[in-house]
Amino acid sequence: MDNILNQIGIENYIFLSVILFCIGVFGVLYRRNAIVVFMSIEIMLNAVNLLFAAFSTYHQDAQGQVFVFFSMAVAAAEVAVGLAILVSIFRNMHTIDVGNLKNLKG
Amino acid sequence: MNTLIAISGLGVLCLLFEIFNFRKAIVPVTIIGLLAILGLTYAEFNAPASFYNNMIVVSKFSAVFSALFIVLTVFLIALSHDFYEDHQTKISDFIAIKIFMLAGAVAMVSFGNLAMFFLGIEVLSISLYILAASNRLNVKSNEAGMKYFLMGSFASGIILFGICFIYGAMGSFDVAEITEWSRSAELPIWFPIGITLVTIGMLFKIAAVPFHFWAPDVYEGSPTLTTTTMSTLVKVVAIATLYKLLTAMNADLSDTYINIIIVISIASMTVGNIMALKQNNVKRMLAFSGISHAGFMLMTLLNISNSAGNLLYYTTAYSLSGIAAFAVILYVCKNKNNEDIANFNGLGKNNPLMAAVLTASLLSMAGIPIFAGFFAKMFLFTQTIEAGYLIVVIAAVINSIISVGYYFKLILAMYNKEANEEATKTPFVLYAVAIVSILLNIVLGLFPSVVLDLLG
Amino acid sequence: MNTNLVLVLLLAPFLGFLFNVFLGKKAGKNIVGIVGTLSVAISFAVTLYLFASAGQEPVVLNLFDWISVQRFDISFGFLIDQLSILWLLFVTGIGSLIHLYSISYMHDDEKMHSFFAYLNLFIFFMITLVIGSNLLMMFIGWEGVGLCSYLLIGFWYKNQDFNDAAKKAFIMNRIGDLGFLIGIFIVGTLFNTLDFTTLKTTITTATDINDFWIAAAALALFIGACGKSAQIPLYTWLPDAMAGPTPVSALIHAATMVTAGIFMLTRLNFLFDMAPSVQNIIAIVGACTALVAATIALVQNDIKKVLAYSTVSQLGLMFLALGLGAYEIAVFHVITHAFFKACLFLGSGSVIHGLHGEQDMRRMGGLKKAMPITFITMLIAALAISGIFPLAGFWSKDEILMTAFHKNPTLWVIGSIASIMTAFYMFRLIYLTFFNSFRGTEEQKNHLHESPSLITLPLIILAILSFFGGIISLPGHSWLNEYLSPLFSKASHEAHSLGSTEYMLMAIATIGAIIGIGIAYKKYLKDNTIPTEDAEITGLTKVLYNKYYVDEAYDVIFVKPINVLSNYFRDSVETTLSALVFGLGKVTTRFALEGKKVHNGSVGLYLFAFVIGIIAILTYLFLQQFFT
Amino acid sequence: MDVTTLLIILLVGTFATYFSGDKWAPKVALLVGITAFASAICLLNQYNLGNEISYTKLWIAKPKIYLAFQADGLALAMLLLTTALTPIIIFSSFGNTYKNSKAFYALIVFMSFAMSGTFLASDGLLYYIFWELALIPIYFIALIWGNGDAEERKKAVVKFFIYTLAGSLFMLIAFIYLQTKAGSFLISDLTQLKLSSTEQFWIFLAFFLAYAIKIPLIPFHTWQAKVYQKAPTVGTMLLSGIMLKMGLYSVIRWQLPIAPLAAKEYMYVFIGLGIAGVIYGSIVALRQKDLKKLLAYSSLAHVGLIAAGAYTLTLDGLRGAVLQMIAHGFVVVGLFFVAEIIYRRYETRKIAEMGGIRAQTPKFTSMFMLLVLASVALPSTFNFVGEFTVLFSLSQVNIWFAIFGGTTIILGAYYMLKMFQHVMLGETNTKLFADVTFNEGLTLVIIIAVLFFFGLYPKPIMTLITPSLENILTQINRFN
Repeated sequence: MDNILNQIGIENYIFLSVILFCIGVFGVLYRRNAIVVFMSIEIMLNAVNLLFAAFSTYHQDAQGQVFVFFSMAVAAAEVAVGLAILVSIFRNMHTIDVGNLKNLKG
Repeated sequence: MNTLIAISGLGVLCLLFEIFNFRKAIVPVTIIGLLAILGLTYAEFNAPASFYNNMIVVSKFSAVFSALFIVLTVFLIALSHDFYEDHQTKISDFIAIKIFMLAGAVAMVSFGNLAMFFLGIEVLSISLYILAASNRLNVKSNEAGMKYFLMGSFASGIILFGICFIYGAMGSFDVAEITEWSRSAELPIWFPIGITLVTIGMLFKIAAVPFHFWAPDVYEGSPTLTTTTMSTLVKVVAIATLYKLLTAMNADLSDTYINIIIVISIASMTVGNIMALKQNNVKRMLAFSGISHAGFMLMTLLNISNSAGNLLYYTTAYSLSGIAAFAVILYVCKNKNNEDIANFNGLGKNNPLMAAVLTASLLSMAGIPIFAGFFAKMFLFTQTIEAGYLIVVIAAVINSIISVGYYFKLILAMYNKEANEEATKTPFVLYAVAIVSILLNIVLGLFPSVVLDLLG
Repeated sequence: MNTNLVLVLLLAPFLGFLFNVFLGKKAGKNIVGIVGTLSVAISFAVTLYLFASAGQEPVVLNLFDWISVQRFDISFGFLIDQLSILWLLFVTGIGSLIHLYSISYMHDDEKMHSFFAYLNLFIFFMITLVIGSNLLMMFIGWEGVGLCSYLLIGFWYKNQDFNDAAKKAFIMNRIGDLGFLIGIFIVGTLFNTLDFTTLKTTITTATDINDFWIAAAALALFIGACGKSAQIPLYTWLPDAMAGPTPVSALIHAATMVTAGIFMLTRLNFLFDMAPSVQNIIAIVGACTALVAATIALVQNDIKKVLAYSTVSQLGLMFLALGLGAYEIAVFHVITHAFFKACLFLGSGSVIHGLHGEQDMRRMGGLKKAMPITFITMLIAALAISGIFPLAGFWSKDEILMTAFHKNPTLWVIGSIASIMTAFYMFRLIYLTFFNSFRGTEEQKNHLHESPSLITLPLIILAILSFFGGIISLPGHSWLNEYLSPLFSKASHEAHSLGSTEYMLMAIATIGAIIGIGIAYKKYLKDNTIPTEDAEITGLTKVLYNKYYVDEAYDVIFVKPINVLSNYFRDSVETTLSALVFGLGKVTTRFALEGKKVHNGSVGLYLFAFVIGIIAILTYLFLQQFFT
Repeated sequence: MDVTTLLIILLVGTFATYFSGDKWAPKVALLVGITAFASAICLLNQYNLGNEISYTKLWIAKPKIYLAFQADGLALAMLLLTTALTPIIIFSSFGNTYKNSKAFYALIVFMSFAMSGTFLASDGLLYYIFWELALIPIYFIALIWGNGDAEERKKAVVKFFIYTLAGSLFMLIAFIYLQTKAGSFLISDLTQLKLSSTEQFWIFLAFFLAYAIKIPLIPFHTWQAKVYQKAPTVGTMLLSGIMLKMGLYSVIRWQLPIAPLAAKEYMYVFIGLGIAGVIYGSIVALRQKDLKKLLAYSSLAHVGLIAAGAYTLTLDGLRGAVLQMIAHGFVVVGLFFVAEIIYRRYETRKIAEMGGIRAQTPKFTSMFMLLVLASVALPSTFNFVGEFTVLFSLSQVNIWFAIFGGTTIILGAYYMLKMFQHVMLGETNTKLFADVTFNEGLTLVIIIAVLFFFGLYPKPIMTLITPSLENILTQINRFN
């Protein structure tokens, strides 16, 4: 069956998502604003989701796409918790700068 | 399977209790429930099976470890009674979360499908994020939660990526199929990458060097009970899962893998022990000691085909002594704002029994006979030498020598320093948990075969 | 003869010891004295009986197996033969006399009971030494007497100098004892036995004997003898040992213990005959000791020191005889020396007693009127030791010199010089002590008196003995030689037929002695010169007076270095070693401190490390993929 | 009677002591000690009747670990030493009062339990477990009831613990390695092994590390003096009297038979080390200011000689070593007790602050003197028997060893007499010194009696140990 995948080729999908993932990683590494970090993590996850979709088409198999739903749900839950924590941090420290989290060290 | 369902049900029940205002009854009921579930696991132990087209696969391995998790949870729940006594309103939530976490843990060791594995790990982690940050008004707790969350979700990303690659290589999430194919065909390069990424994710969870940085901070910042959970239950879950994962994915690890594991294991021991030497905060110290123990546990992977029993024994010994130690720490650091070693001064006089328990558990961690910790190490060394990795054993031995240094710092504080205030009365539960767990530990030491033979 | 008899002989003094230790204080001084003396007297009686009844054949009594080593068992046994009986005779005999003497001499000391206890113990160990049936039994006695001498030298323990002297004696003896032990080891290894009788047969019959090891054994044993019998280089303890009460000096440090070395060599004569090289060494050492000690004795002013050095030099003569293989002559001199030297010491003791503890001859003089008996007896003894015809000393010393002349003229010369000096310093002593006017304090002068009979009686007996003692071995027909002949492997060299040379030698010796006495007479009686005070002593005299500075030398060569080393070890090495161990700990903690800086709490860094980890692992994977 | 009975008695005794409360603990402990001694005598009796005294039962299936105890002559000798000294040591402490004494005495009894186990165990791992167990009580005894500044004491004790533990962990590795070869830890299997000489070398070294630290041999002795000084005298007695014999015993029982090739090849090195220890220890002892430290170094010297004897691999050497172990065990306990007696009266261990005691205490003086004489190995004391045999065996190997080792009789006399002179003699001390009490006297008399009896009649012990030592020798020589 000739779908868009054959024309582009799976490798490109992989490269794309790897690149996206790396962007996400770098975001996490270099941004200090918590919100932005969250977003970067989301980018990482979504990169993976994209790849899942691609693979599932490649394999002609629905599991991958199902898995994407799982991961999206999980990610949502995660972020919910994360934001909650962030709120309490903001209440206590009046900042959302990850760089300021240095009470625990040594 | 029933175990998993029952546990989740129990979790829901806890939440309902709050609504119907049975707050008082919640702890005992949960414990009873868990004990009942323990019975279920015993039933499953004898009847391996798989459910929902291999989403869940119950094996001896999974059953035994689930049992261990449940036991640990029982202790944790018992401890939580007076830990949360000053904010009773939330107790049901906390307990429910713990139960759900347990569910996640069970899912992790009895997964038959990577989806289940991923869900389990996430359930566990998310509950932990909450628990870590549960002390809302305490900055440290917040920070701990935040750090754990950031790094944890990062790790989840990595794991997910790994799973994705595996899927890409195999076109399936079913572990059984993957195992089959991984043996047979010429594999695409993605497969090992996938495995590696997943492994790394798990290494993060068991806090192995260099993915360990979160551990000390989070351990220190979180409420003590959460720290207890992390250092006992979670570590055990993670290493068990990793073990199961690797056995499932490619039973005989390639030398490349072995080398990586050797390096990481030695590194974890060394870093953990050396860093622990100069810690003043007991929780932080135990965090590092936990890292070094993670290194020890990793040694089981070197002889993966027949070290399940040893892994079980080691984890049991380690977590039991951990529970005992933390029970004492909970008692000592109750209504103190920090957990510095100074708090333990003169415990030997104020409360000899608790001091004795803590001493025993520390000796067990240090691997002094007759405590289970010693035999755990001994068996570990034996099978590692049999597998022919003498170097690792020597490194391990040198590490155990270093470790004595900081374990005894605590003992010295208890016996060699003068107390700085009067003894406070100990709640019965703490006594019970501490003593029971340490007794179990000693019994394990005297009759190792009991546990060892479960997974021959 | 039966076992019990020997046990009585052995245990009588021991029981005396026990009595004095446990009941002495309560029993009171007289009882203590009587019991102490009796217990020795009993042994003496038994000895006399043995002497009378004993046959030619040596008797061996094995009580039980003591120590076993792989090669042989060492039995706890006794050997009674001519030699041991002979030694027993004068040990117990003179022992009893000196006990008797001590009753009065020590009467004013509040620790009289322990004094007698120690003396008895000494006799006990001395007997063990003499009748031990093997080297190790002998060693028990050997160390035992050393112990007693330690206890008795340090008897007045409140004075740390005395204690030092005691310690010095014990340790110097120990040096010898190590030699003895080594000797025992070699002998045991060579012949698989330490038993005297067996040894004798083995050695005399053995065909293939490793000369080197025999010599080594002999030398080692001789070192042991040097320690006990105060020969060069281990003699310095004996003069210091004079710190002990005078009876002790008489009994232990003149008559009996110090002759143990000669006893041992005589016992093992068959061994030493196998090692002529060692015999030469012995002879030379003996001669040198005789001379050196004599020279030192020339200028000493402490009456006991003079006697001490004369003892050393006499012992030297005995070793000279041993070295020349003339064992029976050595034994002969041992006996005569025991008589007159004991007499001299007891006499000096009587003098000191009379002067209430004064030992410096410069504070004496003119005592011959005050204490006539003491004077007479000491005079006889002095004549005897100087070798004046026909006293005991003449015969024994003369025999030695004759043998020396026949074997090796140079040694003869040395010996003769030594004996001339002997004559000189002995009479120097006599003149300074008894002649001219009294030089002590008025207070002492008024209390001058002859000592009580308990003191004088032994003196008289000993004086008689030292007068007639010579008859037991006259040239021509020597009873002693016949009596001892069964002991010796080589046919004992017969007493010199009295030829012209012999007479000439005797003449020379006598003349020499007379010359010595003459000089003393001229210097100290006619010119009445009094030795100068320590401060003004100068030149050669000073060197001699300070004993050639040997003690100082030893101090610098041995004692100081060891102590310096000890300090060094204690302060430097020990600390360094423990620092090394601690160092390991220090290093690790250093790492820990560095590590704490790394865990600086910044999430960014943590994640960075995380990522680095991932990358590292992945790259490693890839490399493996490609290169394999 | 079974070999385990004795261990059970001691173990139960530990708890009995603890729960009998502070007031009764000492007496109970003493009772337990005496009972243990009695049962040891029973064992001895059975052994002499020719019964095999052993107990074997599978404990852990994989890896095979047995609960295996075996009492041959050698083990019995050491067992008797332990069980005889324990009551003596407990009794000697009656003059003092310890806070929380129930724990104190319980620990003592427990330690004697662990040490007896070490001597009896015939399964490598069991032996190792007891070996480690013995470490815990002494650690706490020294830490909690020790004397001197707490910080320094802590430093010394922790160093001691970690140091010894470090050594023994390498021994553990060696054992595990052997087990992977032999399939069990039983000594009977381990001594069957035909290991290559390189394997033997490494195993020998691993063992050596453990033992050299425990015994201690130079240069691994740095923990000793300080711990002896800081520990309460009872602890010091346990350490010097029994515990360091564990190391020497293990050399004879485990190290030599398991790795004889290495032992043969490097014999001279290890003998040399031992003898170096003799000389070094004696010389350091000369200038010690602290009585207990001086005794510590003296025992360093003595054990050096014992070790040298053991490494000669001759019957005489082994026999002498064992005899000397027992003799030294008694004499050193006696001497430390003397130090304690002085401390009770003068509250000092500084030799400089003593002196002039003799005039006031005839009994004490003579007992002390006798102990000093025993420790300088005067003939007719037990120590002489041991020392003579050891030195003789050394002379068999090489006469120079005997000569250098023999310097102990000179240097030993030097420092001991010097010590005695400065502690006891001299002008009468202004401070009053009461003569020994009945208890103290009894303790010392017992010790002295033992020393002199066996000094004159060592045959019983010799006949007891010789057969088992001959066995060990055959195992050692199985390679040629």
